[in-house]
Order: sequence, then C-alpha cells, then structure tokens
Amino acid sequence: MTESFFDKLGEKLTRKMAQGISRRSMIARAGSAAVVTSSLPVLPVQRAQAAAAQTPQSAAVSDFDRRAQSTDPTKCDYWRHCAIDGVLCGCCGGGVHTCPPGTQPSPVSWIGTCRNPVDNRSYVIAYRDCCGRTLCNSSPDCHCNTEDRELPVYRPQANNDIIWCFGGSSAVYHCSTAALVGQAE
Amino acid sequence: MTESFFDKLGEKLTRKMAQGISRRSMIARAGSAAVVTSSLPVLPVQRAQAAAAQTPQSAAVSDFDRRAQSTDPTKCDYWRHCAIDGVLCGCCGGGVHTCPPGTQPSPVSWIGTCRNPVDNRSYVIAYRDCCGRTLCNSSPDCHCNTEDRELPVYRPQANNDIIWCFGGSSAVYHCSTAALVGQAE
Amino acid sequence: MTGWFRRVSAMIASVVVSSPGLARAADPAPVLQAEQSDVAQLPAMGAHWVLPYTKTTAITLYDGDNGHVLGTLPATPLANTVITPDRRSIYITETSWSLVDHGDRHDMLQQFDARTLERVRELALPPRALVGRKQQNFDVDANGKFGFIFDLSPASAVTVVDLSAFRVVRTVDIPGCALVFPWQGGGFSSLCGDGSLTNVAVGSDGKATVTHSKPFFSADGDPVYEQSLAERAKGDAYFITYSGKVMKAHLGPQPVIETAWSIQQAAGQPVAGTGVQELAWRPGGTQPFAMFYYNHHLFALMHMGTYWTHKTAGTEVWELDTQAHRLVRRIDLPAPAKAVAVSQDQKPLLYANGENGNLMVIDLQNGKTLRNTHIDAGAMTLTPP
Amino acid sequence: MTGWFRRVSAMIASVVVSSPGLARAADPAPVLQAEQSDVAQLPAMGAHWVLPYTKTTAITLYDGDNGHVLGTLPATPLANTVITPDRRSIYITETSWSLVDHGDRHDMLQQFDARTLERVRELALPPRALVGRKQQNFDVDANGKFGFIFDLSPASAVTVVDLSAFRVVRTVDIPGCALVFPWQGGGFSSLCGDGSLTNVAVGSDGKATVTHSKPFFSADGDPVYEQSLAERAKGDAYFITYSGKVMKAHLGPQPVIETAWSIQQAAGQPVAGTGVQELAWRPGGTQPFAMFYYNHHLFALMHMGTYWTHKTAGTEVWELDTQAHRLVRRIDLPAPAKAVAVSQDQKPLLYANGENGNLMVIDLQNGKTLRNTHIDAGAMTLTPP
Repeated sequence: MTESFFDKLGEKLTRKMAQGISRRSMIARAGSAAVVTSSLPVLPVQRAQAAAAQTPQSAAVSDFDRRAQSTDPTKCDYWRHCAIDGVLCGCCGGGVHTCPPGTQPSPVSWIGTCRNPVDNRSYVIAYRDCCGRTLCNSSPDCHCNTEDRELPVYRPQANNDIIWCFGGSSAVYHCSTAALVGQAE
Repeated sequence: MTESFFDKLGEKLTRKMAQGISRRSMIARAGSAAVVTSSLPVLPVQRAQAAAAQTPQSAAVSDFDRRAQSTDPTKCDYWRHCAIDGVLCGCCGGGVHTCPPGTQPSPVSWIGTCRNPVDNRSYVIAYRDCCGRTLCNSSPDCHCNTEDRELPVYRPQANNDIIWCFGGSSAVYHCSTAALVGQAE
Repeated sequence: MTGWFRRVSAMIASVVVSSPGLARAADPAPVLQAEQSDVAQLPAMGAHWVLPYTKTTAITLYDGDNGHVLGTLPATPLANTVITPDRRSIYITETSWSLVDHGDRHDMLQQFDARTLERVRELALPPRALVGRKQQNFDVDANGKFGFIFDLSPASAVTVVDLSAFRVVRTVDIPGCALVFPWQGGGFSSLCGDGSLTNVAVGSDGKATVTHSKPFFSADGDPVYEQSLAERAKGDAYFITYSGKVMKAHLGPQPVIETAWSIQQAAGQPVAGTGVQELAWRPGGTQPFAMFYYNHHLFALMHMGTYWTHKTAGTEVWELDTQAHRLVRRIDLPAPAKAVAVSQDQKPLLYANGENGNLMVIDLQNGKTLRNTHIDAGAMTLTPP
Repeated sequence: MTGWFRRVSAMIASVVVSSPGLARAADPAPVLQAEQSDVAQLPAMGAHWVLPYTKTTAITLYDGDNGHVLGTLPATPLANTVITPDRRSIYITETSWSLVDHGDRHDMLQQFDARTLERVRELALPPRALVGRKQQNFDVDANGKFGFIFDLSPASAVTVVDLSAFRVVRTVDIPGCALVFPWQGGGFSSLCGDGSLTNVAVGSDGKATVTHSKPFFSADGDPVYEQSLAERAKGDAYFITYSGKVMKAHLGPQPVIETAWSIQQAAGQPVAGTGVQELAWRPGGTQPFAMFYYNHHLFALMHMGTYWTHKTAGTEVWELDTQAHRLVRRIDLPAPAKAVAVSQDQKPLLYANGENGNLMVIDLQNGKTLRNTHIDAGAMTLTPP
C-alpha cells in the first residue's frame, strides 16, 4: 500500500479544511475570533478512538447484533449496519464499500463497531457517505437508521446525523457505505 | 377599477418580457437571430380566445362538468377545476383566487371554460399559478390534473403543463388558483 | 380597465356558451362576477399554529385547531428554524448549491415576516453544520439581539449574528463542543465531548469571552441528548441523558447545574441503566422532548427498549412535573412517534410526528386525539414560543 | 501507509473486542480484512437499462432485467433528457435557482458520461421552457452535432447548441409554435397552433433558414399530441392526435406528411371522434406512446373514455404495426399507467409507469409481467436508443 486511498483522502481533507478556514476568515470574522481552548483533540478521528473504546456494557450483545444477518448487504439488518443512518449505497448502484457512479466517498466518516455473526468478532466500520449528487431514490427497505453506540454531535466521529461529506466537490448527500476498517481488538 | 390588478400585472409582464429578450440577446445570439414570421398572434392571451371559442362538440357536457360540485373548492371536482393541473391553493393557505402568503400570482395564466352546476352557465376561468416558493405539501386530494379543453403547448394559453410563473420574482411553482374571469358568452 | 385587461374582456365577449342544450335553472341566479387575484395574509400568530417539517422541501404551517394549511416556508431537513419570542418573525438557516447538487454553496440566514411569510432579509453565513434533527443547531437569545448558528466543517464553531444589524459579528471556535443553548441574554453554552459545557459570553461590542464548566455527564457512559431543551426566556436548559436522567441548568458564564433525576423513577418505574440487554421504558426519537413552559411540565416520547434505542420512536408521551419530579400522566399515542411538540397556551395541544408521516394532535385538557392525519411529517415540529 | 491512515490503524489497535462473552465459531474463520472505498463504474449501456424519472429529484437508472438500481442522475420533473445515439453520453437540460426558490436562475445543459455518470461539461443556456412531461422539449440530431432546446418565456423560441464545441449557436424565434422534432441532420421542425409545421434548417455555419408547411391538423378540432414520437435516425416523426389518428412525417425543409390512419380502426374498433360524451378506446397519459424502431411497431397507452381524456392513464398497451396499420396485440397492464417505453433490442421489454408510482416491466416475447415494483415513478421513462 504505497499511496493508499486513505492517504489521498487525507490530503484532500487537509486541503478542504484549509479552504474552509480561509473562507470563514474572509466572510465571517469581523474582529479576531475567540478561540476556545480545550483538552480534547481537534481531529474527529482521534475522538472516535475514545468513543469506540469506551462503549458501556461491552460484555453483552445488542439487539441489533443479536438479530443481524450476513448474507444481504442491501438490508438494514446486515451486520455492518449497526449504526448507519441513511440510504444504503448497495441499493443505489454502489456496494457496501463502493459509491454509486457519479458520486464521491467522503474522506472522513463516522465510526461504528459491529459484530459479525459469522465469526462472532467485532469490527470497526467506517460509515462513509457518498456525496455530490441528489439523494438516491431507492426502496424504503434501504433507508436505515440504526443506533448502536451512536453518540451526539459533540462526539462527531460517533454521530450518524452529520452529513459526512466534507472533502468532495459538494456536500450534497447521496447514500451511505459501511466499509470494514479492521477488527475491533 | 381605476388601476386594476390586471393592469399592474400587464405592466409587470411587459417589463419581464423585455428583460427576457434582453437576457437572451446577451447570452445566446451569436449572430443575428432568425425570426420566424407567422400569421399567428404572438400574445398568448389572444390565442386563448381562439382556443376557448372553437371547442368541439360544445353542445354536450363533459364528464367533468356533469359530475362537478359547487360546494368544496378544495377538491379536484369543484366546478372551476375542469382544466387544472397542480396543487389547489385553497389547500395551501390561499383560496380559489388567492395565493398563499409568501407567494405571488402569475400575471399570465392558462384559460379554461367550465360549467357552473348552480346556474348551468359556462364561465371562463383563469388558472393562475402562485409562484416563488417551493411546492406546497398539501393533501394528495388537492393534487389535480383535469383536462377539459386542454390543448398542447403550441396553444400555450390553453395548456396546463406550463409553469405559469412568468412575471414574479422566481418561476418556482407553488400551487394553482382558478379565478373567475367572466361568463363564457 | 386598459391594456391587458381590455383584451381579456374582449375575449370573454366573443366566447360562446358551451352548454346551450341545457335548460337554465328555474330561479335565474345572477351571473358570477370576475374576481381579482390576491395574496393571503395571516393574522397574528396563534398559539395553536404548528409548524412541522414536511417532505424534504418545506415547513408547512398548520392551524392545529382545524388542521388547515396556513402557509409554507421553504426548508430542507437540514434547515434550522426559530420563531422569534415576539412571534413576529421566523428565522430559517439553510444551505443550498447554486446548481442543485453542485456549484457554489450558499449558507444563508433568512428572516420571514410571520404574517406575510415573505422573506424580509437574508444574510450570507460561513458554512453551517449540515446535521439533521437538531433544534439547538440554531437559536436566538431571549431579547432577540443575537443569533447563534452552529458550524461543523468538521471543526466546531459558532457564528454569532447581530440580528438588529443583520450581520455576522464573529465566529467563535468551540473545539470538541457542539450546539447552542442560549442564555437569557448575551451568550450561549455548548455541550462538549468531555461532558462539560463551554460558555461563550458575547458583549454588546461583539467581544466573546469563553469559560469552561466542569464535566457533569459522561459522553461515553450516558450522553446528554442533543435535543435537550433550552428555555430562552429564563436562560435555562434541561439536559436529558439517553437513559432518561434530567439535569436542569441555569446557563451563563458559570452555569449552575442541578442534581439529576430519573424520568423513570419519577414515574414509579425502575431507573433505566445503560445495559444493551436491559429492557426499560426509555426516551427516544428525533425530537423526543417538549416542555410546557407555563408549569414546566416535560413531555417525553417513551418506548420500551434496551440501551442504544435513543432514536427509536415513542409509543407513549409521558408528562412529568420537573419541579416535583413526578409523573403527571402517560398518554398513549395512536401510532409510534418520532417527534413531540406542545402549544404554549391555556388550552394546550400536544403534537406528535408519526413514523408513518402522520401529524397527531391531542387535546391536553382531556387527552383526546383530535386529529391523526398524513402530512408527510418529518423529524421535527415547531410551535410558537 | 502514512498520515491519516496510520492514525486510523492506531485507533483500531486500541479498540477492544466488544463481545468477549461469546464463544468464537468452532471453525476459526479468518479475520476480515480492511476494505478501500471506491466508486462504481458502469459497463457499456445495455439495451435493457431503463431510466424513469423518480420522485421530484432524479432520473434513476435501473437494470430492467433484475430491477437493480445502477445509478442516479439529478433531474427535476422539468428537466429534459437525451441519451445520445452512441449511448456514451446523457444530456440533461435543467433549471434551478441559486437559493432553491429564489436568487439567480440558472438554465443549464449538462453532459454526463454514461459509464461514470460524472458531469463532463455544462453550459449556461437562455431561459428554457418550464413545462412538464415533454420529451420533445429537447432533442439532438442523429449525428449528434446539434442540440435543440425549446424556450418559452412566454414567447416561443428554440436554442440551438453546437454539441461538439459545446456552445450556444443561436436562438431561433418560432412564434406560435413549440417543441422540437429533429431531422436526420441539420435542423428541426416544430408544431404550430395553426396546425402547421415550422421547419428550421441550421447550416454547418450555424445559419438558420426557416420554412412553413401547410396546416395538416386542427389544434382546436383534434390536436396532435406534444408527446408524438421523433425517430432521429430517419428524421421521421409520428404525429398522433388526441382521438388516435397517426400521421407519419418525413421531416426537412419541406416535410412530407402521410395520410392519417386510426389506431382504433386498425384494432377493429370504431374510429374515435371528439365527442365529450363519445365513449371509445383512446390514447392517454403523460408519455402515451413508444416505438420499437426495429419494426416500427407503435405502443400506445389506451383507456376507455370520452374526448378530453388525453392525460388519463391507460389500462392497456396496444401494439400496432405502423406500416400495415393493424393491431398486433393488446397487453393488459397490472395497473393503470401514465407512461410507456420500450427497449430497442431483439428481446424487447415494455416499461410502464403506474399511476401508483410502480414501474411495470413486461417481457414482449411472451407478454408476461416480470416486475411491478414501487419506485416513485414519475411522468416519464427513457430507454437507450
């Protein structure tokens, strides 16, 4: 993995954030901005680490995990979809980690931890939105809103109400993927 | 009626058309435009006269007219709605000749001829769209598409598929009214 | 009667009657006269008006008493809306692209006149947060001087708008924190990922002064709902956790946070924990809470479920006395609901957005369901303050 | 593996297993490996792809064989769409406002790559016609040199676009006329309110030369459907009237129009007249006609009704041989349909948009309904040329 997809996206995000700060500076800051200092790291991905690690009651299996299936990734109860909010890209011409043609995957995402019923292992799932096109009009079966370990927006990396479309050509939401990042251990 | 609503709208339309021609000239005409001469009058309202006057089989009453009611103007079968296409403004905070708050009536409209079951007279109805706001989300009962004496777009003043929003601040369609213009005789 | 109208009159004069074969009614009714097109205006905002988000395009303004539509405000599900304390204006923050799904991004604050629903003013904003179902993405202070708009790009910030001058005063970065809970005046607090509050005082000169409170909840253990309630007029917030603990706070540079109490315990039920297999009555939904501010009764959408069901629709609404910490009543809903709202008058109505897209209207004087109508209701409903 | 990804890896390494209480499967399955996000590309456009308008926001691209969604193109009901003769591009004309329902109006021609569905180019246009449900608001000539876009503001005009240079060549006023029926090359004809055609030749230098044909139908007596069919490859049009008369025309500076024949008569039924109480089988819908160009069989959505039911949904599709002027078969639809389309291959499929929002797929080899699925189908459906 010499120049990985993630690397490229990371670069993209850096550029985008620089632009965003620049734009904000131009438009909004009448005087000097008040910057709130905090002990929390700024990068969402680092916060996600804490969120995923400190799940309460981790010894028990959630109702979602208990009922999840591993055969049809175009259904809400597919095991990776334990904390997804949106339209499944697999119902839109994409796949479980594939954006439909004409859309772009967001370089950043929210993170869930879901249990695979086949091997009983838990995996970290990156719920990457596909962006830049009007909403996918798929079957209502493909509109999911699950909530295992989903946290409020002040823990953004664990929040699935955010439109995770920060790095693409536009932040218009099309659908959501559930890419496997690695085993949760 | 010293300075009628129609007069004001007529002025607005004239201004708008002038702007339209101006914009087209700027953007589009690379060379000199080819102008098609025709024996037809250009003003849609004059064409409507012909359309309304020459209805075939005028001796019989259409199924719509036969079944029409005169008590509930928020239903598709209200007598004035014999050639309406869209959402009834009476279901949207407006009325049969009243635009909902925050919208503007189009200065021009398509024209229908409908029979009033109370007096058995036929009246000319001006189907004026209300414009400048996103679509009214009313009850499905209020979405009508009737077709008595409705003619194709090459007879625009008798056509109800056109977004009749030519004179307002934007041509975004919100709902449709059915104002009484006069007796059809 | 000149110009265009004269031509229309000429046209009318030449049109033949289209039903000569039918006899006229025996009683000769007068010929109906021509009408002029006009535009409706609304009376002063009534306490029983209700403003649900509908489909993905609008906030539809209904009369809660008769179910009639009064008007439409343009709003996507990502728009945020505030009815001003004087009920004379409606603010909507919205984001759009010049070419629908591409082109230039526009983040706007729009002010609508509540009687004409006309767009009175609009203001370009820095990029605002695109995150659904959060009333507290945007609020104004009680005296209507400042508006506070949450940004997330993905760093957290709040844009402060001077509502009189209608201009952006500044953007305040709030790293690790989110949302705005306005003070009675002159500032706001935000919830933070470490369980604390960040408090931002904004002086009349626009200068921002920031303080931090100590953590009072655990974002990992039992987070506070984003949809916790702000009472602008008093500068209070009612922070409610996933498991149903309520903490009243008086906001300011040094917020005062009262001891937590349990919704379930107040109702004589077991206190709900955070077990993923622990069945209990729990709050849930996209707008799970509302308050009747006259007596500070809390209305909570409740369902039976395990932990991590904080978005699950409620089958009942529980009315709770937030001063006595006791249940007033449980209201069975006609259908599971994701959002709840309440009118602020002496004959209060309860509104609930069904999962099925219905708006349910319940008379709180007798608990009866007045209406249960499909309106393509979305994730939120507003009522006049 | 640097930067952002390294941080993610560090995170993964620190996350604990969330289900230690459960035994692993007896057969130790290999640990699943990390995936990379990617973007789907499509194969060359298949004959059985089908592109219905869905809801008010999109054209959804389906595989007609299995009903799967292949992708999405952004399109309101007022957008017009052309799949190029080589099937490599999809053109969409669209109108939007920079701030959703206000702000600057943008009229755009957009070219999408049919494999990536990416927007390759876009071009600002003069204001185009905002009028629903008309394929012939926009078309291209057979060799893909010119695009013709109908304007109505409210005066009638056509914008001519050079598709190679991707620029507006000129706007041709066509007073009293509307729509574009492309010639085999170098021009288009429009239907006029006096029952004639206006014919516009566009030279390779962009110069326009206009001719008028004599009236051949009565707009008042029995108008020609706007949704009459254009066969680009041959420069033919099939003009069909409200009452079901078909007139084939070869288009050019001097169009040749063949004698009208009756759909109903071809089917052994009484010829339908224009009586408002005259019950007959009649065409109707928002896209009432399609043609299988291999053998020029016409597919017409038919219903029983009186005159002025030209928008009424069809209960049957009639397949008609346009050369022999005879009925081939009548196909009963599972539900009334407003739009009909047909694939252009040796195993043709018939598509019908139900009034109920379903897309019906019928195998024309045996007449069987393959699928009847709710997809929020709109007023039109396209198939590859």
